[in-house]
This record gives sequence, C-alpha cells and structure tokens, in this order.
Amino acid sequence: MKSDQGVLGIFTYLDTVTDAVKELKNNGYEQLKVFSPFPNHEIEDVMEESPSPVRYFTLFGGLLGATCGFGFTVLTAMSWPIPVSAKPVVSIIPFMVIVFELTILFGALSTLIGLLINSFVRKRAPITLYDPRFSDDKFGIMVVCPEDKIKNVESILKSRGAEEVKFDTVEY
Amino acid sequence: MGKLIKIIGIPLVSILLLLIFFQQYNAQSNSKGPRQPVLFSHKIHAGDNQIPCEYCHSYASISRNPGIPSMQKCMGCHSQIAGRDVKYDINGTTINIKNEIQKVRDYWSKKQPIPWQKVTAMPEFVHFNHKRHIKRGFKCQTCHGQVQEMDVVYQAEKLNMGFCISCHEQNADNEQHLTRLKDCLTCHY
Amino acid sequence: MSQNENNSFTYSQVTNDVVRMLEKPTYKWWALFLPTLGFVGIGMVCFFYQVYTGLGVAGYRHPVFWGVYITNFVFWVGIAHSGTLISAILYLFRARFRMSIYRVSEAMTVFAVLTAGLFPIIHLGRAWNFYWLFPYPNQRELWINFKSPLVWDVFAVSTYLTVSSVFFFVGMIPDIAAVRDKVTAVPRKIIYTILSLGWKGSHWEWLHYSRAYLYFAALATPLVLSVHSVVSWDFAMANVPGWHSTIFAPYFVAGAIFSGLAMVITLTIPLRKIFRLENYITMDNYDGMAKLILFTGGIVTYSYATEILLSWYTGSPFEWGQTYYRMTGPYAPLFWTMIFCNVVAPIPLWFKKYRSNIKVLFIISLLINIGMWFERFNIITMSLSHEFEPGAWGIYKISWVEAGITAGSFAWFFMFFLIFIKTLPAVSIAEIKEILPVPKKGGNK
Amino acid sequence: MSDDNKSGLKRRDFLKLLGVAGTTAAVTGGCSSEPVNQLIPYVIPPDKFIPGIPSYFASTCRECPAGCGLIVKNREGRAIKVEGNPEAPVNMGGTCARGQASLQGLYNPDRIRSPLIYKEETARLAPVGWEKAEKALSDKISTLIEQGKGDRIVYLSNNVSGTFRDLVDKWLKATGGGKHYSYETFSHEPIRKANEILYGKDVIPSYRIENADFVLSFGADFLETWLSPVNFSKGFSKLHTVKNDTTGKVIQVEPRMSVTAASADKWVQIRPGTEMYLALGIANVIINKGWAKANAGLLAGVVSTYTPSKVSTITDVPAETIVQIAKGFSENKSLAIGGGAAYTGSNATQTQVAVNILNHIVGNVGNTVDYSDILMISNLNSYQEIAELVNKMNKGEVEMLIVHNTNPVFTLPPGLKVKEAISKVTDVVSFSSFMDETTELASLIMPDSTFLESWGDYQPTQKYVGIIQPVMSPVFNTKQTGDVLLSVAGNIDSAKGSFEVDNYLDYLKNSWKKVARYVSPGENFDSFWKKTLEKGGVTFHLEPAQVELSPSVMNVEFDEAGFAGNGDMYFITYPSYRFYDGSGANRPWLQELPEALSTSVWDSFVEIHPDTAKKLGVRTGTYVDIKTDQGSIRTQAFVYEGIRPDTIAVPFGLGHKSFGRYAEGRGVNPLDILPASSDSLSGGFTWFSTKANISSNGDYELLVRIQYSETQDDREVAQAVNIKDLPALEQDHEEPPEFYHEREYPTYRWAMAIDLNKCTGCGACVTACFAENNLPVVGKEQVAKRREMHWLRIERYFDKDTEGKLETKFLPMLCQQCGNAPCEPVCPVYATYHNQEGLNGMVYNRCVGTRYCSNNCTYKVRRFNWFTYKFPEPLNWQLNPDVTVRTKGVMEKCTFCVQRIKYAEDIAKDNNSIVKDGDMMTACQQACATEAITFGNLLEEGSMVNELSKNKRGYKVLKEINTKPAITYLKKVKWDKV
Repeated sequence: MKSDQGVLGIFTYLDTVTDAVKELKNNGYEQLKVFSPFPNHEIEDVMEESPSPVRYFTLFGGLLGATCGFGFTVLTAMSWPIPVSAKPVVSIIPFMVIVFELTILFGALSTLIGLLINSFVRKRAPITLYDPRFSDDKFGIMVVCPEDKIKNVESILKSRGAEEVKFDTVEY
Repeated sequence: MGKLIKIIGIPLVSILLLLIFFQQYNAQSNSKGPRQPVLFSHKIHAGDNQIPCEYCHSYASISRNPGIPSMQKCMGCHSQIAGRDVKYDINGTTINIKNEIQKVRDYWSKKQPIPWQKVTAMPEFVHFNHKRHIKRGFKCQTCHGQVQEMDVVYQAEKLNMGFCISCHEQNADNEQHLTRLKDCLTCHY
Repeated sequence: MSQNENNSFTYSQVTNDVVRMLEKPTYKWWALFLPTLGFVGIGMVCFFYQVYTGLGVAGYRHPVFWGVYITNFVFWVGIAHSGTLISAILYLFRARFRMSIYRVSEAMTVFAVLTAGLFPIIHLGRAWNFYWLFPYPNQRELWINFKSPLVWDVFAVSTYLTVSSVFFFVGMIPDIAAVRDKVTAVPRKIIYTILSLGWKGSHWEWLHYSRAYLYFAALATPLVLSVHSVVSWDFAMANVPGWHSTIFAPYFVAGAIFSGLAMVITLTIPLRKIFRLENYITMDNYDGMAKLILFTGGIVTYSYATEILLSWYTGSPFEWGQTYYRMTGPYAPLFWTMIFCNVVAPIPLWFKKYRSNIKVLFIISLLINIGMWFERFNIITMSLSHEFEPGAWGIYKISWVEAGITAGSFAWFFMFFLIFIKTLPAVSIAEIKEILPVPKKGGNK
Repeated sequence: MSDDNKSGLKRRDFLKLLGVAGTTAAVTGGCSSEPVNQLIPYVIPPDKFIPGIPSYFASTCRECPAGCGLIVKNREGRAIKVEGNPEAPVNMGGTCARGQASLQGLYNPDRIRSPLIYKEETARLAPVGWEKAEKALSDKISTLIEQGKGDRIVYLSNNVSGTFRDLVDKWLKATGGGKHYSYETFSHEPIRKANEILYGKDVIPSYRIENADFVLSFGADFLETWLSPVNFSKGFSKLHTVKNDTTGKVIQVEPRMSVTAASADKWVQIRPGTEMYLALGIANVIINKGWAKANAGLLAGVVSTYTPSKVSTITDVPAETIVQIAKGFSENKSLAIGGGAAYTGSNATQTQVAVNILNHIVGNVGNTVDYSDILMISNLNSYQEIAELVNKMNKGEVEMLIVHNTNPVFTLPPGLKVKEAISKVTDVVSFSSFMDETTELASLIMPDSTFLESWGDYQPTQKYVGIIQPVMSPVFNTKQTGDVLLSVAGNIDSAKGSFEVDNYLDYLKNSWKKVARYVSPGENFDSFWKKTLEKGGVTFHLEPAQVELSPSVMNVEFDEAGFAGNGDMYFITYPSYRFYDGSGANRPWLQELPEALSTSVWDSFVEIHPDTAKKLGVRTGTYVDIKTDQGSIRTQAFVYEGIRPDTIAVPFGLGHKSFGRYAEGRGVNPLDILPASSDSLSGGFTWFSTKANISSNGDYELLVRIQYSETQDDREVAQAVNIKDLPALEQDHEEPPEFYHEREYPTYRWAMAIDLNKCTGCGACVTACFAENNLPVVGKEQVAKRREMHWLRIERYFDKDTEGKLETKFLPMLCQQCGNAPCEPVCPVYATYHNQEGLNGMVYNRCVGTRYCSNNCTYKVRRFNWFTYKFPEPLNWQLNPDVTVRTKGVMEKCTFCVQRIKYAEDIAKDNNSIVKDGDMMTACQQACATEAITFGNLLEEGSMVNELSKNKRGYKVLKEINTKPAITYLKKVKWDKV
C-alpha cells in the first residue's frame, strides 16, 4: 500500500490539454489520465495507449457462438432423430441460420463484457479526482506523482493554461 | 477482480442451476396415495398373502387396460373370509379389518360398485398398452412401484414422458426397434 | 452541417438542451401517455379473452391460418430495422447526418422489436405453451426442429432484441453520465449514477468505448440484414404460391428499411417540434433520410415488378392465378392501396423542393407506413386465401379482437417511446459534441 | 328407475358397465392432462366386455326401409361405431351416411328420456314411471273395450315386417280388433301398381344393378334414397368397375341433375313429366328395329304410335339420342328403373308401366329384374289409404291413435289437415323416441328404445331376415315398444290370455323357432339362435318366379302429366339422401354433411338454372319466394346448370317445427306448398304435381357451404379420361430428381387408392370419419367461417365435357400422408413428422398451434381447433376412447385411422406376424358402399392398394409440387356418347 499525490488540472481548450500532456510526459510523468466530454483522436494520439484488447473478446465470442450454434443444432437433432419430410435428420444448411445468429449474439455479448472489464474493472490508475464539468464542456488532466513533485506538476499545468488545479492523495 | 467474478459468474451459475432444475424435474412424486372408500391394503393382499397382481387385475395381459376387479371378484374370497377382528395401522389410520371387509359386503348386498379413487394418472392423449408390456415380460412393479409393500397405494413413478422414453431406449433390441419404440405415434394418437 | 455555421452553439448548450428534455413531464405529455396506456389495456383484455375462449375469436378461417398478427409481426420487425441501419450501418459509413437522430431511431428499434416479439406468442393457438419453441433441456428429451423457419425466427428476433438493446444502452452510457452530472434531484441522481456505471470520460474509458462501439456496429450490420431475411424465409420457405420466391430476402430487407425510415420521420417531426430541437434534427437529416427512402423504395418497386413478371413467366397456373387474384380479387383495393403508397407516393421526394418540406415529408412517411403494412397483409393473407386447391379457397376478415390487439400493439410501442423521451437522453450528447468544432486557444485551422 | 325420471340419463348403469376409467377420459374429453379421478368397477363383469377390447354386435339398420345389416362396435358398454355387415345380402358391408349417423339417434340429447303423460292441472306433459304409463294405457284400452270401441284403435307405424308386424296384429286383435296402418313417406305405390297391371303382381321386385351393364334410370335416385341405395351402390360399384378398358354405363333421365345423375355416365335433361313418352319411344325403336329379345306381343301395339321424332318434340330429347339409348339398351345386359320426380307425377303409374315394358321387351325380367325376391315394403299402405284414415279421424271415427316411428304431421301434405284430424282423436299415444311434430300432439308418450337398444327382426326382402339386437343397455329410461305392448296386454283382462310370453325377446325367439325349423331343421335352437346373432340374420333360398304378361296392359291410357297451379316453373321436391323423410334432421353429423352438389349444410336451398336466375336477378344465396296455390316458402337460391331453366327443385327433409335442437326451425318443408293429390291409378302421393311462381326481393345472405369455387380452374385436380383413350393410357411414373436420398420403409408404407369412377359423393365416408375420429360438429355459424372440421371432404367440381355439357367430378380429399410432406419441416416443435410406416404423424399434445403446417399444406386437409368444441351429453358417450379428443389451439388431421392400424399391429404382434391386406380397414374405406376407397400396405406384394397404385388410370393430385402423396387417385372414365 503506497500512497501518492494526485493533481488535477481543468482545461477549456483542447490544444492546451495536449500540450500539457506532452510537457508532463517529457518530465517523466507517466501516470496520467485525461478527461473529455467526447472521444477525441488528438488525445488518443498524445497518450499513445496500446490498442484496446476488446477486439479479442469480440473474436472469441464470435467463434464460441459459431461452435455452440453448430454443436447444439447437430447434437439435439441427433439425440432424437425425428425425420421430417424427406430431409436428413442433420441437414446443415438450415442449421447455418442458427450458427450465424449465435455468432452475432455471443460476439456482441462478449464485446459488452470486454468493454465492462477493460474500462470499469481493469483501471490502470485510480481516479479519485473528478469534476462534473468533464461530462459537459471541460477537459482535465490528472497526474499521479510523489509528494515532492506536486509543485512542479502544478506549475506545468498552470503554465499550460489550466484554469484550476485540485489536489488529493491517492492510495493504491 | 471481484467485480469480474460478479459480472460473469452470476449468470453462469444461474444458468447451471436452471439446467440442474430441469434435469431433476422428473425425480419423484409424492408418496401419499388418495384415501379410498374402503381402506384396502395391497400389502396384505399382494404382499403378505402373495396374491398375484393378475388374479384381480385380470385383463392386464390380454387387453390394453388392466381392468379393476369386479365386486364379484372381491366377494369370491370375502364371502368366506370375514377378516380377523383386529386393529391394523394403514398409513397412520388405525382400522379394523373386519369392519373394512364388512363395508365391501355391504356394497355387494346393495349391488353397488365401490367408487375407488384413481391412483395412477395418465393423460388422455397417451395410449398405454398394458398387454404389450406384460407380454414383453415387464413386472408391474417397473411402473407401479413395490405395490406389495404399500398399504395405501400411491403413484410411485411420475410416469411422465421422460420415464417412458428412458425405459424404451434401454429396451430397444436394435436401431430399427428403437425407432419404433421412440415413434410418437406409438403412444400419441 | 448547420451546427458548424452558427458557432454560438457551445458544449454546455448541447448538454442543457438535452437535459431540458428530461424535465418533469408536461400535461401535453400526460395527454399523450394516458390514452396510450388505455389502448395497451384494451389490447391486453382482447388477448386474454382470446386465450380464454380460443383463437376462434380472431378472424382466422380455413385456409387462411395467418392474418393480422403475423402482418403486425413483420411490420414491426421492419420498423425496427432502420434504427439499426442509422445507428450501425451509417456509423460504419461515417454519415454525419445520423448523429442527431440515431438515438431516437435506436430506441425505436428496441421498442419495435419488443412489440414485434409479442405477436408470435399472441398468434399461437396455445399461447401458454409458447416456451416450447425455445430449446431448453426437458424430461421429455425432446428438442425443437431447427429446420423450421419459425425456430430461426425465435433465434433471429431474440438475438436482435438482445444486441440492439445492448447497443442502445452502451451508446447512452456517456450521455447518462452527463445527465448524472447535471441533475440534482436525489432519486434521479442515484438512478443515473447507477446507469452510468461510474463513467468518468477518461481517455482510458473512451479508448475501449469507441473500440467496442465499432464492433457493435460491425456485428449489428450483418445481423439486421439476417433478421429480416429470416423473417422473409418464413414465407419463402413455404410452397404457397406468392410466398415461395427467392427474391424475398432482399425484398423484405429493403421494404423493412423503407418503412423504418418512414417511421423515423413520422416520429422525429413531432419530436423536434415539441422539444424545439430544430437545431439538432435539421433539414439535412431529413434530406439524407428522404434520399434513402427513395433508394429503398426503388428496390421495393422493383421487387413488385419482378414478382408480377415472374409469376407470369413461370406459366404456372398457381403463381399467375395468385397474382391475378391479388390484382382483381376481393382484396384488390388493398393491393392497389399498397401500390399507391409504396410506389407512387414517394415520387415527390425526387425533388429537393418537397424533400425540404416538413409537411410533405410527414404525409409521405405516413402513407409509406400504411402502404408497407398493407404489403405484409397482402403477401400473407392473399397468398393463403388462394392456394393450389380450388376446393379450399376462402376469404379472411379481421375481427374486433385482432383490431384491438393491433391497436394495443401500436399503443405499446408509443408507450415505451414516450417513457423513453422523458427519462433518457433522446439526442446523443457526446456525438453532437464530437462533430462540433473543438475549442482551441490557437483557433481552428 | 323412478329416481332416474328426473334426468332420465341412466349414467350410473352406464358407468357400472364402463368398468374402467382410463377410457372415460374420452367421455370427459380434453387434450389436456387432467386425469379422470374415479374408477367404477363392474359389480358383475359381463362376459362380453373386456375393458379395452371392442366387442361387435350384428344388427339391422332401421333408419330407412332398406334394412341394411350392421356390425356395431362396442367399447366398455358403449356403442361407438356402426359399420356395414358383409354377411348381409342387402348391403354387403356398405353403409350410407344415415346408417353411420344412427348412433346420433341413439345418443341424441333431445331424446325423450322417460315416459310422459299429459297432466290436466298443469296442462303439460310430465314424466312418469313406466308402471304408471303402462297402467294409463291399459286402462284407456280397457274402457274402450268395455264400450265396444276396441276396433276404433288405430296403430300407425312406419314400415314394420317380420315378428313385430305379427305382434302388432295379434295385439290389436286381442284389444278389440283395431287396425294397423304402416306408412312410409316414400312408398313407391306406382311400381307395385305397374307390376299389377303388367303381371298381376302387386309387388316391388328386386332390381339387380350388379348384373346389368347398362342402367337406364328414369329419375330413380338409386344411389341416394330409392328403395335400397346401399345395395344399388354396391351394384353401381360392380357396374362401374373398369375391366379390360371398358365399363358399364348409367343413363340418368331427369329434369334436374341428382347426385345419382352426377355420377351417371350421361344425364339426359328431359322435360318434366314426359319420361313416360321417352320410355315408350325407346320401346318403339327397339321393337321396330327388331332389337327386342322377348316376344313383345301385344306390347308392339301399345308403343306403336310413339315414334322418336314425335317423342323428341314432347320430351326435348333429340331423336338420335333416343335411338342411341335404344341401341345400347337392347345390346347390353340392361335394366330400366323409374323413380324420383319421374314417377311421382299424376301419370306415375303409366310411366312405371312404360319402364316395365322396356324391361320386358329386352328380356330383363328374371335377369336384372327379380320377381322372386320381392321387397317387403310392398306391404305398405298407400298414401290413398292413409288419406282415408285421416278422413276417419276427422269424422271422429278413431278413438285412439297409436303412433310409432312415424311422423305424419311432418310427412303428409298440410292439405290433408292431419294435425286437425289427430287433435280430433280422443287419445293419442306415441311410441316415438323423439319429440316430433306428431308426438307433440300425444297425451301419452312411451318412448321406444332405438333399434340399437332393442330386440327385433326386420325383413327387407323376401330372401333375408335381419336380426336386431341391443348393442348396449338403454341410454335413457326408455323401453322397447314390443315389451310395452306385451305388458299392457298383460294388464287388460280380455287380452291377458292371448300371449304366452310377457316380454318381447321371448316372443321373438318363439317366432324364430319356426324360422329355425324351416331353415335348419333338426338343429338345436340355442345354437341356431347364437349363430344367427353372430351372422346378423338368415338368408332363405328362393325359387325364381315366372311372370306372365297380362292383357290389362292394353287398357292403360298413357296420358300427359297434369299440373296444378298456374305457375311458370315446374316445382320438384326430392328426398334428401341426408335426411330421407326428415327423420335424419336431428343428427348433427348429417346436418354438417355437405349436400354433394351444392355442398350446402344446415339449411334448405332451391336449385335454379343460371338463365332463370338472371331473369329473376338472383345469385346463389339470394332469398327466393316460391308460391303455389297451397302457399309459399322462402329459401336461398343455389344457382347451377344441373337443372332445367323451366324447373326449380327443393330437397325434402328439413323445415321441422319441432324435432330437437338440431332440426328445429332449420330450412323449409317443401311439402307445405304441395297439393294433397294422388296418382289416380296407384293411389300414391304425387310429389311432382304442381307448378310454382318464383319471385325475389333481393335479400341476400351467404348460402353456407363447404366449397365456394364451382370449377377447378383448369388445375387438373380431379382428372378424367375418355374411354377411347383408355387402351393407350399410361400412368405418369416419372419422378423429378431428388436433392436428398429417398426414404425407405422397413415393414409398412400405408397407402390408399381412390377410384374416382366409383365415388358417388354420397358422404358415407365423411360421416364414418366423424364417428371414428371424434370430429366435433361446429354448427352453421362456424361453417360459414370455413371452420368445419372435416378431415375428409368430398370436393365437387363442375367441368364442361366435350359437348359443353355439365360434367361433375367428385374428389374425396383427405391427408395424402405425403412422403415429402410440406407440413412437417415447418413445425417448430416436431408436432407433425414422418414415421417409419409412412404416416404423417400428428401429435396433438405437442402442438402449440402456429398453424404453419396448414399454411404449407398443399391439399389444405388440416383442421384447427378454433375453440374447445362441446359434445352435449350423451353425445359424448359415442366418442372413440382410442382417439384423443382435441381441445382448443391444436391442429388435427387424418392419419389413416392410426388407432385402427395400431390395434391391428398389436393383434398381429400377438401371433408374431405383420398386418396383412384385409386385416384392417380405415373407417372411410369400410363405409364406402361403392368400394371406391382401398387402403393397405404398399410394400406388401399383391395387396390391393399395391396393385391399384400401379393402375394405368392412377395419378397423384398436384404431382408437380412433388409432395409424393401416398394416395393414388384413379381417373374417372368419360363416355363421349351414349
């Protein structure tokens, strides 16, 4: 259990945010979080996060769905072979419809799970500082740093045009 | 990580429980038979006195319906056998055997049938053929349970489709026979 | 887009405008909502009456075993489609004009599927046994027939319902968060807090969010196409003259989107009027949709032509008999209504002048909705009433029970919709902001 | 018993008989799984009954005078199915719809449930016990005897023969010498009179259609009601069998196309009332051309004046047709018969004489006309005699009228004032089982048990006596009239001595002892009796009778038929083959059985030719007023070409004022507008004696029918082949290529073959299906919504033949048990599927009611339970315990009587074999009198169905859909000219 200081800077303009992020990174602050009311590429770029693992969930789900769909239809059909019309008990073509639907269903559900796990369960850095305006019209940068670096961070944020800076201790 | 378990675990577990529930669905039915107008004990007749089932249910091997013994059949013995004047405990209710037999005789003298309560219920859309099963050499107990040990007879098996099918599956000689045994029209028409 | 022109338009304005819609319902809203509830009630009464006495209270008769209920089913599934089209397909195509209307149309999708899903159960002879259509392990060791198009339906529709509601909900998370941060009243605050799943709008969340959203869109797109194809196969797989046709899948999908877009227009026009959303839902949106309507309408018209031509070309007395019967038989008026509404009515949309006229749009969209309902009715009922065996031809007439339940279903749909616009952000806050010019100290270059 | 007077329903006895409850479920009904919760044991087990195993009783049908032999199937003490007795020479195993429906007479909820007596104080009929009722009757009679008015008792019954007739006569003698009238609505006096004129024999001979191959029928509806329809159907079947590319021929001469005419090879439209001239014309041709076989003798003179040209102008029948008919008639083994409208005109007897002349000159007498085996309805009283009886009643010369199984108020023309006459009689006693128009007037009602609950015998023809034995204990508190008469006689001092027995069974046995002595001398009676009961009757050996032409034929004046009234339309009334004389009207099965040509149900209609209809401005369904001097009736029009433009026709049998819930107030009784006139020579009632005016105010209502499309729209559903093309004909065996591999069947492939050349559309099969498979009757309102539950329907298509003449095709349409069934793959829950015996299984309890199967059924033979249909007590006693009673929301259809198949397989298994051809029959096959339906195992080499399915006339309906039906239809054979 180590404890650190969290510094939150609140911005109005996007370019100032990106500049601030660059600056902070140059000064070796890696534990950053940027808040914005909408997804924005410039922020993504400057944060240089590795691509989201959600896609693996989707892929896995889809494959699982296909297998289940196929296995389920074939096995149930064979468990009690009831001939209808002159069609074979296991007739693949109609089963494909089920396979397809289940692929989509499982794919979507596991994507949802992926999303939940990644963005809400798996938090890389703790968020204690948040400002309601982030969901409205303000941007924000939160830096996690040791006690002694607070002043430095604050000055960077301020210099880059943060209208307001908040502090708090974070434990993790 | 605890969240993760909640999010994925709970639905999985509930689905699992659901499956188990459905599988266990046809386990056992209540072991309490209906109260008969005459407190007749199959245990005494079929068990202690070793009377074969088909002595009374005489049509079981020649007809789809087993039939229930006529009053005449009851009297066939009970015109002689008046029964000992003793207390007998039949599923909790103590009766006097003599009195019970007297009831039968009263019905007979009134030339009235005894309105027995039906124990083994089978839906009307199922056409079960006793003859076929007896001829195939099945004991009555297979479906009706150990009647000779029951004072008050109760429906031992739930006798739902699962019960029939599993038995049909076990007793099929070959693939073709199985198809016949699992053919819907064998019982439903 | 217009937003870009007038820069007076700021982020907080967007948030406020949307949150404003969620204020306490006005008497106007109640005036709409209560009758809706009433009709839902009527529908339910009719349904229970039908279950109690038997399906005979509906207008069904030998040989027409499917009627208004299945018509409604297909109609509502159709309505559902445009929602997914706008939110998913147009998202993939990055069509900017979808931003402001996709939330509404997505809601429409979910509610339409909810409505559609009722009818397969309502039309069952033994509705209380509806669950037999689902594959669940049972003591009978008996499963369902995956060769039956009806089972495909069960899977397609339930998948569609699940996926579209997930899509709908996920899309809303950031906006719910925005609302959460605005509202102060305690109960609502708590509800929105829970619904927002603790959304903070950090770049980390946005990263996964936009990924996931993309995949949802990618999955929903083939799904929407498959669902209505499956629905169309209910008919195409049968050997009934007038059903047994290979063009049904594309024909139905096009028809679905056609009617769906019309429904979106029908719904949004009053919506933007009441909530003064002219700045968000603009004429450009309608223009885009009108063009799509023209396109899909074209496909529908083409399908009609193909059907008629082929039925003649096959030289089969059954096929041509069917077509001839439709055009001249007792149902002819319905057939020609359909032709008018779906083929003739959209023609004005070829002209910018009419595309940009709200009234015209509204009327045309209404006509299309009617026309498409009749299309389904014609396909289903007429085909059945005039099949192979001349000895078994017969006419179907709708009964008051069916009418009641149909009315109920429309009410059921609008009930959900009315609740939706009062409780959830009907316009996507985040996405509107996304297309607004980003504020920069250095200014936009 | 007295405690049963309230309900009348002897349920307790019934349950006592029932023995086991598994089967009562069928009575309570329900495709639901609620069990039956009581088991009622036998007190004393009847040795006949083993629960679950049907027992069969031979008996004789009394629904009409034909007296067909029956086999009645009994399960747990309930009669559940009626079938034809193959041993009986009358019907040789066939039945008609009415015979099938006799069960609904037995279980009719509107039966009189106990004796009723008129109470002055309450001024209404009140139930009493039998002792009281019998006492009341015997007291009345005793007083009459004391007053010396015993001879003023009249016993009016339907046609009775054999022991009961004898009993009635004895009884009347014992009670003071009253008179016994036996009366039938259709009593064929002209035939008897004509035979008297020609041969001095006042009898009705047997007509042997089976020996003929050219039948010339002047309006005789011999496939519907005429004399002995089932017998004639058998004959027709033989005659219409296609052997080495040819077949027999039926020429039907009548102004309207009856069902018989529809299945005849040629329908000759003739001006009403001129059939006589045609017959004479033909005779004339035959004699002049020297084609006559027998020595025409003096007959030549009789017919000399009727040249074809002259006859043709009178009859509207082209001269060459006359010559052709004459040729065919003289060349083939022929038979001429007369009936229907043809011989119920004022010149009926003359017509019949002409017909007899035809038979005589080509030497049919002794071949196809058999005077030795005469029909026993020859002993009926003529209409004239009944009319006189009515007069006597009016004059108050009748003190007591005993009515038994006859309903004069309904079946006699109002002109006779029967009702008034009866009300003048002091005591009216009725033995009727039903509260009909006549019984209503009775002051004492002693309900007779139906023939299915009684002992008796009936002699249809000289040659055969059928036994009537009870097939179950009485449903209600009724008593058979024989017993009543005996016990009443027992109460009367003067009559006591005259009977040595006190119950009818003993009486019957005594009289049969004589029979035994005659038939099998020296045999012990009990064994003889037992044998007879098993066989259902005894057949006597008869010496062929010789007949001598009597000169009296010379004095017959062949004068034109006269018509009352100044209308411009000939008004024809014909007996409905469903209701006969109206006694069938209270049987729901018959009400819901479509009339073959109009396919109308539950109501009357008037047949009108399109041209007439156009003039009148009416279409099918429009109400038409038919007016004669006697009054007017109003009913819906059925417009079709099967009737002459100058003629209209209304079927007889409906229009009851009171006859139970199913008959009351349905349709019209055409008798209401007929004059009470009779044929001067024979004294028979002239049904065809008036002209009528028709008008319409345009009121329209749907004429409720089973089928609304008249033609088959060039769809080749029902096919026919011209006899010229028969030699070259090939069955089209070629099959389209299969995507999936063919299905093979291990032991059975159940299949059916239906010969359209034999199907007469009589509907016996449909009714049999109702009885066998627990089909509900849904009523007129539901049928109007096409919700009838017929698993088997007979489609009727009007086509045009080569000459543009109307040509009718009947197509029995039932589940085809397709090898490639469209209904199966679409069911989401496997409720319908294909089993290893080729059956298209339908599992009711699995069905959820998506109705997709029926949408996809090419033949539209599936029926849906829109409601849970009710079987009003005790109609539900008839339900077949082997067939599930369906409830609302499930689909149902024909499965080739799978319950019978299963039973047969069960029996076969007991002696480890498989079901062979003839081991079992489907209900429809068994009922079909013309043997048009054949059922069996396609895989069994040499089985009938196997043979027939290879027949070159064979074809599959809608083959192009490639459903691979298991039913092969055999094309109808057309003749392009006579």
